[in-house]
Amino acid sequence: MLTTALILLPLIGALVVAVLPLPRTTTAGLAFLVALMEVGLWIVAASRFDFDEGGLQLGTSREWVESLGISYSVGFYGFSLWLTGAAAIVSAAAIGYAMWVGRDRPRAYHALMLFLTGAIVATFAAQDLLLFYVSFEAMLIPLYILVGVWGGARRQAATLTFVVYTMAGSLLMLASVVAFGVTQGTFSLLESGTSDNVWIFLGFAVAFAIKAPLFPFHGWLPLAYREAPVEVAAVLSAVVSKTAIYGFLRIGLPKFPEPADDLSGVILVLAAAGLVYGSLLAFRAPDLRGVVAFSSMAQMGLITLGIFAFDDLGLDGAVLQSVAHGLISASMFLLVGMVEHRCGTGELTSLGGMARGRPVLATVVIVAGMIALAVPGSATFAGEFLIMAGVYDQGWGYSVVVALGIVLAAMYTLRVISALLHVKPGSAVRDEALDLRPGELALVLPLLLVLLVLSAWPALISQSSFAGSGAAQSIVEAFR
Amino acid sequence: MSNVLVWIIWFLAAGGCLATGVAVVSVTNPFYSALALIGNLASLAVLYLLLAAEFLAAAQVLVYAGAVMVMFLFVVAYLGGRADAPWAGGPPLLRAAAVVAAAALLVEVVVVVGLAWGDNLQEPAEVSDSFGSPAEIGELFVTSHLLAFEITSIVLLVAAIGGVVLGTTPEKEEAE
Amino acid sequence: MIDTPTVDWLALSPSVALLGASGVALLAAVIVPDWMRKSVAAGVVLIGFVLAAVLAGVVFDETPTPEVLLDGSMVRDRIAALTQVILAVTGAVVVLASWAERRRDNHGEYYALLAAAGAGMVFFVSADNLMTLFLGLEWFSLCLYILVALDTERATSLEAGLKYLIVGGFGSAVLLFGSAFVYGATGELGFAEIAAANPTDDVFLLAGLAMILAGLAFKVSAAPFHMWTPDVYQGAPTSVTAFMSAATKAAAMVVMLRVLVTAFPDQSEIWTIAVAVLVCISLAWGNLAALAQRDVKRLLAYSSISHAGFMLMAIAADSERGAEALLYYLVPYSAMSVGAFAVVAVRERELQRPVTLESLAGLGWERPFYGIAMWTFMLGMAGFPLTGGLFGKLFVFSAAYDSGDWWLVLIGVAATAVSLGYYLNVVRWMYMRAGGELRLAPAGGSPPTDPALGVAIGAAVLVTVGSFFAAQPILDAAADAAASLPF
Amino acid sequence: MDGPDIGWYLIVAALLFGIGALGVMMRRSPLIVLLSTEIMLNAANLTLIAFARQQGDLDGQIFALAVMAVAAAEVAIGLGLIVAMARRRIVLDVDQASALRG
Repeated sequence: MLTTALILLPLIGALVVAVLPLPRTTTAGLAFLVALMEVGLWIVAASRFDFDEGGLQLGTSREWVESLGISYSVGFYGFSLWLTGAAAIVSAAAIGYAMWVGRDRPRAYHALMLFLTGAIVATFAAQDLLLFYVSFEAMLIPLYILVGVWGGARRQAATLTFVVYTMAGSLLMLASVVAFGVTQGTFSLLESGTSDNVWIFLGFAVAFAIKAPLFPFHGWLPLAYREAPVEVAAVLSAVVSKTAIYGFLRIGLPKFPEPADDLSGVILVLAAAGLVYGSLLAFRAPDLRGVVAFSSMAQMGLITLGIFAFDDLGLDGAVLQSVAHGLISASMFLLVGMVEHRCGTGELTSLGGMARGRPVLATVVIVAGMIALAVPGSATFAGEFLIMAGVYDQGWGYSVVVALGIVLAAMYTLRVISALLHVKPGSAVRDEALDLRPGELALVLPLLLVLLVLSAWPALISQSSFAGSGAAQSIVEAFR
Repeated sequence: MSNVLVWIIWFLAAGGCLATGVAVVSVTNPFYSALALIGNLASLAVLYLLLAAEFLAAAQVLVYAGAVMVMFLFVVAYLGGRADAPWAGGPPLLRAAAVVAAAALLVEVVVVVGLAWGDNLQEPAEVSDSFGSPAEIGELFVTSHLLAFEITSIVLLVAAIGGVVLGTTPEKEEAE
Repeated sequence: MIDTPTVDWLALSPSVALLGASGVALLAAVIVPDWMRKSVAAGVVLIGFVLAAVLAGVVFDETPTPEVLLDGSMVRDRIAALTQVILAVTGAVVVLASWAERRRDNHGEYYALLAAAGAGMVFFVSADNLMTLFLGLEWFSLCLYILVALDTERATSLEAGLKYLIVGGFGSAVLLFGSAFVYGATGELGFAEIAAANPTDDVFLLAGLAMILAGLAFKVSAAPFHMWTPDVYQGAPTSVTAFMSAATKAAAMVVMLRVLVTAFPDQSEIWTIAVAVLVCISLAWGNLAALAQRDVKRLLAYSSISHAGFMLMAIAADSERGAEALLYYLVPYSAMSVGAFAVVAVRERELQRPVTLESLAGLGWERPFYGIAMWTFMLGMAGFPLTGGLFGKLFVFSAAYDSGDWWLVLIGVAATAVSLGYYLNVVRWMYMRAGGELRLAPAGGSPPTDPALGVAIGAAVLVTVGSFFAAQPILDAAADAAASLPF
Repeated sequence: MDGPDIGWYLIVAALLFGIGALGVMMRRSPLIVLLSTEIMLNAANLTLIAFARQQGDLDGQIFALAVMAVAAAEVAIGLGLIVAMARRRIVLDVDQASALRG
């Protein structure tokens, strides 16, 4: 029931926000309240969750379309609960940010944001292949409008490329869902067995690779991340991309052990290439959003390396890194938004010198930057280290690439920090551009605080994601 | 009736039927086209007679040549029987496609008939004298084909409504 | 002495109810004073459709096994009854949607013909021999020819009527010629008798099968027999287009399924391939041509061609599962298609001109309810979740995959991808272009309120979304219905 | 049976059907197109009656009779449309009849 409540709360909230003719600020406030309630509900769920026990918990299952073996079946594993938590927190921060900047047409906007949240949570909770597909697709409906209506100048091109890419993947996945479900006689992830059909696996893998996005399926990313409203970009890179990770962990590996193993070489190479390529692009990006966007792509490559390491360390690291990257990328995007709000641009050449007279902004940016570049002791460092160690067995070269990725991350993060805070004041930075307001701080600070807690205690996630399983083989088996 | 006589009648009827058919679709003036169709229908009626369908032959002459064609001629007269380009304009590709489609249809049908000839077209069933008589047809129409009969009347009723609705269309005012 | 046959009035009752309504509406056109003519006619026909739906439901309930009636003229079974329910409900919604249609005259005739067309379709799906099949087809087709041309003050309406009549006449002549061949090959007209006669590899039978298939393909507007569809859909009064796109297609699809399965089971290897070819052409042509359309009615016409492709995919599966999928598909499809045309009608009445994509600009913000409704229909047609469109596609794909046609699934997926191009384009115009940019303020101030149309669209949205959440009951009914065909 | 086999009748019917089909597809005047559809229907009728004779079964004749009535109905509506278009001063040309292009 708790899982269903987690899914339904934002959806009902969306309906209420859309229907009630409230004034602007009240509408936004109501949406923010619902988002906060979602976080609270998640905390309740986490407190009821027995992390030592492992396996599926808080599950509910009801028949939906019996004749085809489709059911409404939801529940959480350790790792999916953590991903859900990140989603709830990031959504709350994003909705809070939207409230703070006062988006136009607030009823539509906030209803869509809440709907998006509900769809994301449903994706993480889905234990039925069709339900997974439904929620995976449902995310696209609000995103299409959110980017297309509230986005930047080239929003239409952005939505078009975004939708073309993701739908191409989703439809391949639909073919795979049909093929898998019909051959298995059920769509339930709990009841179905494994398949050794490489083509069906490929359908899923491509869909996830596009959603993540992994190299070379990232064509939609630069435009979408640049043109989306900044808090939507935050949700996109922080949590929507993680649904692909969930897909790999819940469907890709457990249902297709053989094809996944056969193709792991290709995927690892692509992931490594994506890590390096994304980092380089981030280093060369001319604007703040570009840096965050491409670093996000690099991080997704890194996480994929962890998944396809096929061992404890890699998988634990992948989940930890997913959560940590979700939080850090959301805070970075929100900070970018706050800077853009002040200066009207995110071009690095016209920014600079913002540290002077703006101590809070400088501190927050530096803290976030430190976590992003994975200084030893941070949660991201723990995640990256686990992945690096985990992937070693697949070939030492991958570990080297991960290390290279860390170095590159340091380079592009430091470049941004110096371009933004130091150097001489940029042309777009006027004196009226004030320091962070308390309202803004209240949005970013919780994200950073959670990250600091995770930095101090990364085992909170890494030890509890796949409880009760020793090696990769047993993780794969645990889902059967 | 002697065999030869039947053949001669058949040849006349079939030839007339095809010739008038060609005339219907090829002459420029709709008036002559409609007249050709009357000839077509009449020769078809002869063929029906040869096939022991007396009632249908009668109906053909009455319904078609009598009612339908009169309707046609009225309309043609009303419209003034303007001449019309014999064959369609339009893109040559489309025209070629139409000819090819019609030719394919024809060839298919002729081949089918040819193929079937040897199998089962040689010996028609023996029929009694009352085969095709008004009485037998009438009886079937109120027993096993009652529904067909009813639907036919509904269809005619619908056509009547349609005629009224469309026929009462107001003339376009010159000012428009 | 002639034995009068016994008539099963219950089986005929949905048709009779609609015919009765049609007759009363026609009388109303003559007797009732001018000012209340429209309300009387519309009210009576609405009641007729609702009554027909209820009666069809009763027939469904009371007919666990098929019964052949009137010497094989028609059959009383669940697949017919279920389709009749869909048709009658569609008709009722169309009556609501056409309430505020601006028409100078002919209100009584309009509703009478609508009911008569409904009666024809309702009968058509229970036809059990080639003669009643042909007659049923002509019955509703003739009504539709007139309905299409009924806006006599618009040149396009008359032209569309004539075009439909000519192409429809051609199609039914082909169907008739095919029927004659099948009759020649077997000596039978009844579907079951044709199957029982089973002259193996008879060329007449195969030629007849091909021509019957082609004739029905005209009616379901499957490519390459679709050439009339865009023009007729565009030219017809919008509410008539809504009725045709939903009801004609549903009736003709079900009949095609019935004919192929009951009369030609031994030729299934041949006709499954033929139908699969129709699927491919319809999906390719419908979707690609839709991409190029600016006029929304034409766009929806091409979209309906591509949907015909999806439905035919269920027929090509030649299995009980396929039949279930087809019957399920019809439910959300009818709702979405009627709903989408109803929204077009709203805009048309506001602007007093044909609706192009440009004239949809800003609709989503100006009229939130209609905007969200259209959004739902477009997403549903594209097969997005939270609409029955997704399950429709899923079931069809499952049936095709189950029958080993995995390549059809891939073609269907590719077609869906292409279709997003135009469905999302509609959404884009509604939400992402401000109306002010194009200076298309509604003609004559604020638009008239139209509660009947609102109810119609609301019902369509409800069915579209409801068939997603409550898929199982519909699928159960579809399974019961499919069981009445001899697979 | 005296005279020609049923096959000969079928050949005539097939040729007639083809002629009618060609007329529908190639002609522009709606009147002539309408006449051509009549030819197609009559060809089908001839086939039905020929087969009825072949089978010694009256169903085919009944069918043909019903078709006659339907054809008459179709003609009535078609002519009604043509007259209505003429009254509205619409050019009578099925190919050019078109605001409906694009």
